[in-house]
Amino acid sequence: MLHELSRRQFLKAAGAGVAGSAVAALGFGGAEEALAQAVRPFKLARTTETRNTCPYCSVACGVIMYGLGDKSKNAHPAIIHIEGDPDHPTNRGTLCPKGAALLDFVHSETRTKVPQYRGPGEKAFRQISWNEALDRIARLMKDDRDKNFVAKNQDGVTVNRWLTTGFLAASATTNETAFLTYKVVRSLGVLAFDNQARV
Amino acid sequence: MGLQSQDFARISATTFRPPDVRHDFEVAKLIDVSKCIGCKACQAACLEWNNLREEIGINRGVYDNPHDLTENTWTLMRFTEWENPESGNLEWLIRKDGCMHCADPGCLKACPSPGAIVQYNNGIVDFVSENCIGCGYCVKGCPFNIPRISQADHKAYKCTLCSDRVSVGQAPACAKACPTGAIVFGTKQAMLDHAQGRVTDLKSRGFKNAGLYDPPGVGGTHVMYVLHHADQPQLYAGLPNNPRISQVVELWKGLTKYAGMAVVGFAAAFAFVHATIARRNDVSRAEDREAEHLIDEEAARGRQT
Amino acid sequence: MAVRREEGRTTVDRYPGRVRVNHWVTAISLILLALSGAALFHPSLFFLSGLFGGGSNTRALHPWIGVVLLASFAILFVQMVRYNFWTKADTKWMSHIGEAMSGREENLPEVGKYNGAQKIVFWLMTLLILVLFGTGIMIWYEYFGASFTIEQQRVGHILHALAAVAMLLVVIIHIYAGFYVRGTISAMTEGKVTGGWAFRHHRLWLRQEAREGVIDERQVPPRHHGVGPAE
Amino acid sequence: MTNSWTDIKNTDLIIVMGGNAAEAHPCGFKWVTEAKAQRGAKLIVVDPRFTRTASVADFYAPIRQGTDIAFLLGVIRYCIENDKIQHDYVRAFTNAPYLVKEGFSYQDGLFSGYDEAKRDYDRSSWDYELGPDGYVQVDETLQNPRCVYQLLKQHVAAYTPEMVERICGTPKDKYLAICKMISECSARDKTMTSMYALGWTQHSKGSQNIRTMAMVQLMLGNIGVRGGGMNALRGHSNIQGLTDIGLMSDLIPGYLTIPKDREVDFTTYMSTRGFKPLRPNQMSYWQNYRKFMVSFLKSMWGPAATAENEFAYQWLPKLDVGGYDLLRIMDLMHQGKVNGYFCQGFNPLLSAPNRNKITESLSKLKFLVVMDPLQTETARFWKDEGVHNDVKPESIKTEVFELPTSCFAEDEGSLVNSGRWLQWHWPGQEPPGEAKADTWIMAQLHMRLRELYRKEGGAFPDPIVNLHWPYRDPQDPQPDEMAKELNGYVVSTVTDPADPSKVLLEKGKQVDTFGQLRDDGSTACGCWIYSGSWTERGNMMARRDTSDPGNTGAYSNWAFSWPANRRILYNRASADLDGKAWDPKRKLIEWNGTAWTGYDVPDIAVNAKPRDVGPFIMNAEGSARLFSRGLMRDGPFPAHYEPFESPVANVMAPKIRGNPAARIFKDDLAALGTSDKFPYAATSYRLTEHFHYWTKHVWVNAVLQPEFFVEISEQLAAEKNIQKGGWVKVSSNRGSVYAKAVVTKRIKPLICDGKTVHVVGIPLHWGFTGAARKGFGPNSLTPFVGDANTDTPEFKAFLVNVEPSNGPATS
Repeated sequence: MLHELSRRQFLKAAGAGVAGSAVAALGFGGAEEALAQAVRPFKLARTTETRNTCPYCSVACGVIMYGLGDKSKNAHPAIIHIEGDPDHPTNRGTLCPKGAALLDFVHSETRTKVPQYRGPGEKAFRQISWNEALDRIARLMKDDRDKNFVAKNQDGVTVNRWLTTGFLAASATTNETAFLTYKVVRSLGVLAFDNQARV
Repeated sequence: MGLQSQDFARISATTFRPPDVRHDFEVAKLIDVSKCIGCKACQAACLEWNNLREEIGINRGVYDNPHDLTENTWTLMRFTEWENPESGNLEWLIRKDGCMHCADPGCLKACPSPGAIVQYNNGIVDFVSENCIGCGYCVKGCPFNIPRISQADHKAYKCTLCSDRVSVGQAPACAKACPTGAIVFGTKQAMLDHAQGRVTDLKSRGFKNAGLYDPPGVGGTHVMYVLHHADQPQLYAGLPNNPRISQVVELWKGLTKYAGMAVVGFAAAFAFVHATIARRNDVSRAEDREAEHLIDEEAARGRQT
Repeated sequence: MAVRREEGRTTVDRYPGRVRVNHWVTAISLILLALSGAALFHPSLFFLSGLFGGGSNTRALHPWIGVVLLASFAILFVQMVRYNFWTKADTKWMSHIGEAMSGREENLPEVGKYNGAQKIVFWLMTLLILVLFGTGIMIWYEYFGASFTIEQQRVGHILHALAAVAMLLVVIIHIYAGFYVRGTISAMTEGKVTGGWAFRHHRLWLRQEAREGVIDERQVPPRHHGVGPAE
Repeated sequence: MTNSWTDIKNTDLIIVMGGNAAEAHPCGFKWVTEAKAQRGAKLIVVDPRFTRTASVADFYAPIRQGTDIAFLLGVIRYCIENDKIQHDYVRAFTNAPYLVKEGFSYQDGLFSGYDEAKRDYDRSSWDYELGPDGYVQVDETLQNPRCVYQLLKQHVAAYTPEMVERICGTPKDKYLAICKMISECSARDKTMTSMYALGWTQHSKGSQNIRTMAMVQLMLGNIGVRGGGMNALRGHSNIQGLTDIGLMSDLIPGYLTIPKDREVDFTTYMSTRGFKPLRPNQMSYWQNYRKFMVSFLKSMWGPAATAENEFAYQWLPKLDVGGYDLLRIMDLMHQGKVNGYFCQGFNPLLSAPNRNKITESLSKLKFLVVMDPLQTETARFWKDEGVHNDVKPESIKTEVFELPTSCFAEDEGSLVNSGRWLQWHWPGQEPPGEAKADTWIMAQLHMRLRELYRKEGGAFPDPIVNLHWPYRDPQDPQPDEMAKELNGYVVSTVTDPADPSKVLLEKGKQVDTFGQLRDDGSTACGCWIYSGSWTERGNMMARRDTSDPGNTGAYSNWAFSWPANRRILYNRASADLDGKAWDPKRKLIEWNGTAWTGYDVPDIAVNAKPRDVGPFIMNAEGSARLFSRGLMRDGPFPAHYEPFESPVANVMAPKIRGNPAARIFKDDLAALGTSDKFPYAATSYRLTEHFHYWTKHVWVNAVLQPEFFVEISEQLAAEKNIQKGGWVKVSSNRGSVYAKAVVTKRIKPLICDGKTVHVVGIPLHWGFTGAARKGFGPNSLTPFVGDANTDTPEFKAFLVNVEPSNGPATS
């Protein structure tokens, strides 16, 4: 119907009723393509929505992450778009320039993807396995702790502290991560413990 | 999903106007410059939503980045530091630049390719890449210097007012993102009403020339500004005072087009008529013979000299 | 260049091959430019872009054809300019243009290689091609979009359009004249015209050519003396 | 924040000072524009630069960085002079009427008890006059010369508008206009809110900056009310949470504190922490300290924590110094006293002051472990990046591990925003490559260490091998498990002593509130202030009810707000002495004759009679402190001190450099610069296009602000012949950087004490990894000195020199 309409209209305008078929053969076809193709399809149809919180500042805006796949077994999810959560009382769907670009954080080319190791004096990182890394770190920690642990101070008071290894905690990890970190770090007697609150 | 011609108010380079039977709500985006903090969330949201990525530039001693609109940057914050001579205060005027979606779009008027530029009944002016031939006429048609031609695919690009989002009932990405609500989106009427409230508030805060920017020269726009100094729009990084489609373009796309066709047609017709009525201009036997004589004479003369 | 006596007819050389080639290159370019230009000029003619493989190709090709035109016409110009300087006779001839157009040339002054009207066409084409090329550059967005202000480009567009229309008129006159004046076309196809044609339309020129000498190409020459190769 | 982001819409006046809310917190700043639109509120911005916040302000005034205390003490003076204080509030809810001990004094910029050698005070004289009944003596008339009010009046007398202009460079007329606007908020039906951030904390007297504004707010009666409060805009998404959970040298979750050496046993430890009311029948959370502490120890060591072993009190390390904060640990590292270091999502090479010192320090480590979703500079501190990281890898012996972690989009759990809301989030995809959650990494380390100590033994294995590890999969604990631990649960059934058949708390159940916690080991709780976040009713942090009765902006059923889902702290103070709202239009809670009712959870007992209990129940006084007793290291009242690096001398006490009680290490004192060599007053800050050192890894943000720059005034540019967009070299006594020059009208030279002071703005955000152009951070220049109370580095006021340059390539 649409096809007919525009074609007829055009031919009238071109004032060449008979030549119509020839004209078509010559490749005319603008108008109806315009009608058919005008609007870019809405890219979020049927993506999976996941609620999250912006990891940047402490306004903690609600975001919705739109992911490929419908969570079916064989569909590997990947986030294709992130937008403000309109239900969130604080941001009400809005986002700042950082939040609006979160997608590029998630898929940043300079994200860490494999454990890497750099030995004394070496000029570059090299990939190592998780087990190598963790075994080595645990060994370094234990050796240092066993060597430098202070059970009692000079007055003979039990102080149970380990000062030669320190731990800087994150500013964007979850409370749950933070608590597990706290347990593990404090159980070792670490006092050189700090977070990013000040900077 | 195809649209029907009833969904269009205008289609470029077609000699018919679509039947004006459907009446969608006219939509509009209102940019309240007095609320804008220039955070560029709109720029980020635009790049992200439209899957565009601009190249990473350099700092040129200003906050404007990128430095101009491009085929990938469809909206841009333009920063102006202005010392108000009356109050003596510094004012940082920050304007979100981009397509104004004119009611009477110069780009569409200038476009030679059928259906490359369309205006939907809701007022959005959209570029349709598959019909765009990359001639750059729209650039000359636009009173706001908005369209940009990609050197990669030779197509024209600009803000679509997120026609894809609007078509499913969502606000444009920039409007949704705007943290301070400086960008709002709705029906044109709702935006006009909202603007009135803002202007009143601004006047109460001492901006006696606060007002709405909805230039009549282009039949009004579907992207409007609230300005604290509506009497001097050019303060805001050269926002045109009274924009209208260039006279030259009007002439080129108006009179010239039709006159040209007429003149050429007339010439052809004249030739045809002349051919039928004028006496044949042919060489007669007599002239052939006279020619022979003349040749002999002249040849002879040639030999004597 | 020479007058030739052939079996049953006499001909006069008018255009050598190299000129004819240039002419036709120019002519074809002009036609292609007219078609592609028209496609971009008016929506109802946009379908012509189909001839060039669609709008984008039309947009891309049109300016390049223009370059070809300029080149070929430039050569043509060099080849023809010396016959196209204006003379008193031309003015006189032009004053009788009406008779010429109604086919009565008895009272017209004898004409050299070109008559006034032809010279005017020549100079008009030269002028218009220059204008078209100049404005064409201004609106060749792909390469010169950045070199001119938008306002300049707008002016460029309208001048280009006007010049194009004018050019079309000149071309129409030129072509029509070629058909209306019988025996003309052969000048650009075979390169020669009949003696009668030359006598009727360009007598002065015929005289000059004849003085140069006459080549007899007939098998059996007549007893008539005084025929020899032109020196 | 004492209030919440959404509460800002209830205010009449917003003052943004010591922060730049519009740029650093745009979506929170939305509520400022709401207040302007809905209530016709006004916005004041006081900042050395005309920021993007200033661009939408109703009133802007410049100030020299590091002089905020003088500015605000002047405001207090103005309010007292013009009788613009909320008398009832001040008399009833603050310690204004309390008498101060004889012996307390202040002169020449020093309070009584200063010891120059120790750079510290003997604070014994900074206290109240106690009566025979052990309670503070008060003078309700505020006339007694020894009462806090009179002492304060005397203390602020020197800060006249003329003096403020001399110190701050703020033009007198602008200053008085601001004083007037602020003072009008002393009316019962007018409130002001203060929004501040690191612009106040990153000074050698950061805590006092904030205290001073808190005092202003108390004088105006703006704490505890809707649209009022002291609102700290925390810089990171969960820095509030990490502080709550005590990931700091001296903290235990819920703001309990790590024992000191002198606290040899649990009893001694408790003796100084139990609550001793200073006013009759005052109540406080701290009455329950022992319950919180024991429950915490139970969550740490479970069954191994018993009454017999003091609930494993001795397994906690004890502090021999104030604390091992970032600066101290870096200094120890620099001395070669630290061997191992972990950075979990933290980039100290760019975040800690005096980068050269940080590089040297890290180079002395045996091993460095970096866990981060992004490739940080810290993990590459050994890498030769030319001018951007000029080191010799071969000479750096440190072993470095870079462990890839998941980011927000891939992990599950809760974050605490500035308004103390705990909000739960869910993962949307798998981590890229081999990246793992931090919880998995920490568990793996613990598992390995526990195994090693079980096998080999070693130094004091008990706290490690006995660490309570009740997780479904010990190798990979899940967020819901830790969340439940944090909330607290019943270890052993508790019955009513009166009637043992009546079960009060059933074994294994989640507690509903910290009120249920016990000090006998029958409950465990990771962080008492989070009690109520995951109860038997489920995960309260995941609630998404957007209803807001009374349109107060409280959103009480959205997520969970600590403590006890309270949205506005000290909300008792929103009502007058008899429990009626100061401003009926802004009712929060009210006394209905038998109980407190309203839109928020009262912070005093629901049935505590109005005149009986003071609103500020975190304090032993029950009232707010205009005079902070011995609780601040650098004085019970704030006083103006210049930054350690200042273009002008302290006009009030010329002999004093910086904050006399601020800690500064010997070499760092030597590394300070002076205004003859480094004449310009520099400050550092964030830009709205970027977040800290993360978004330079984000393509879009790199596009929006691609390259490192500094901002200077047109006057300075002309003086030094610096071109807009040209290269400059900025140097301090500790290092130098190359930057593009943004020459702007938004920075104007200030006249301080008759001297022209040029301000140089230095944004952070650039480094040598990521998508943005390589650049530098201000920490290459900043001094290694911290705030007297929190050791927050002085990033906001230091001295530099600026010279035109050809840029890093050719220089």
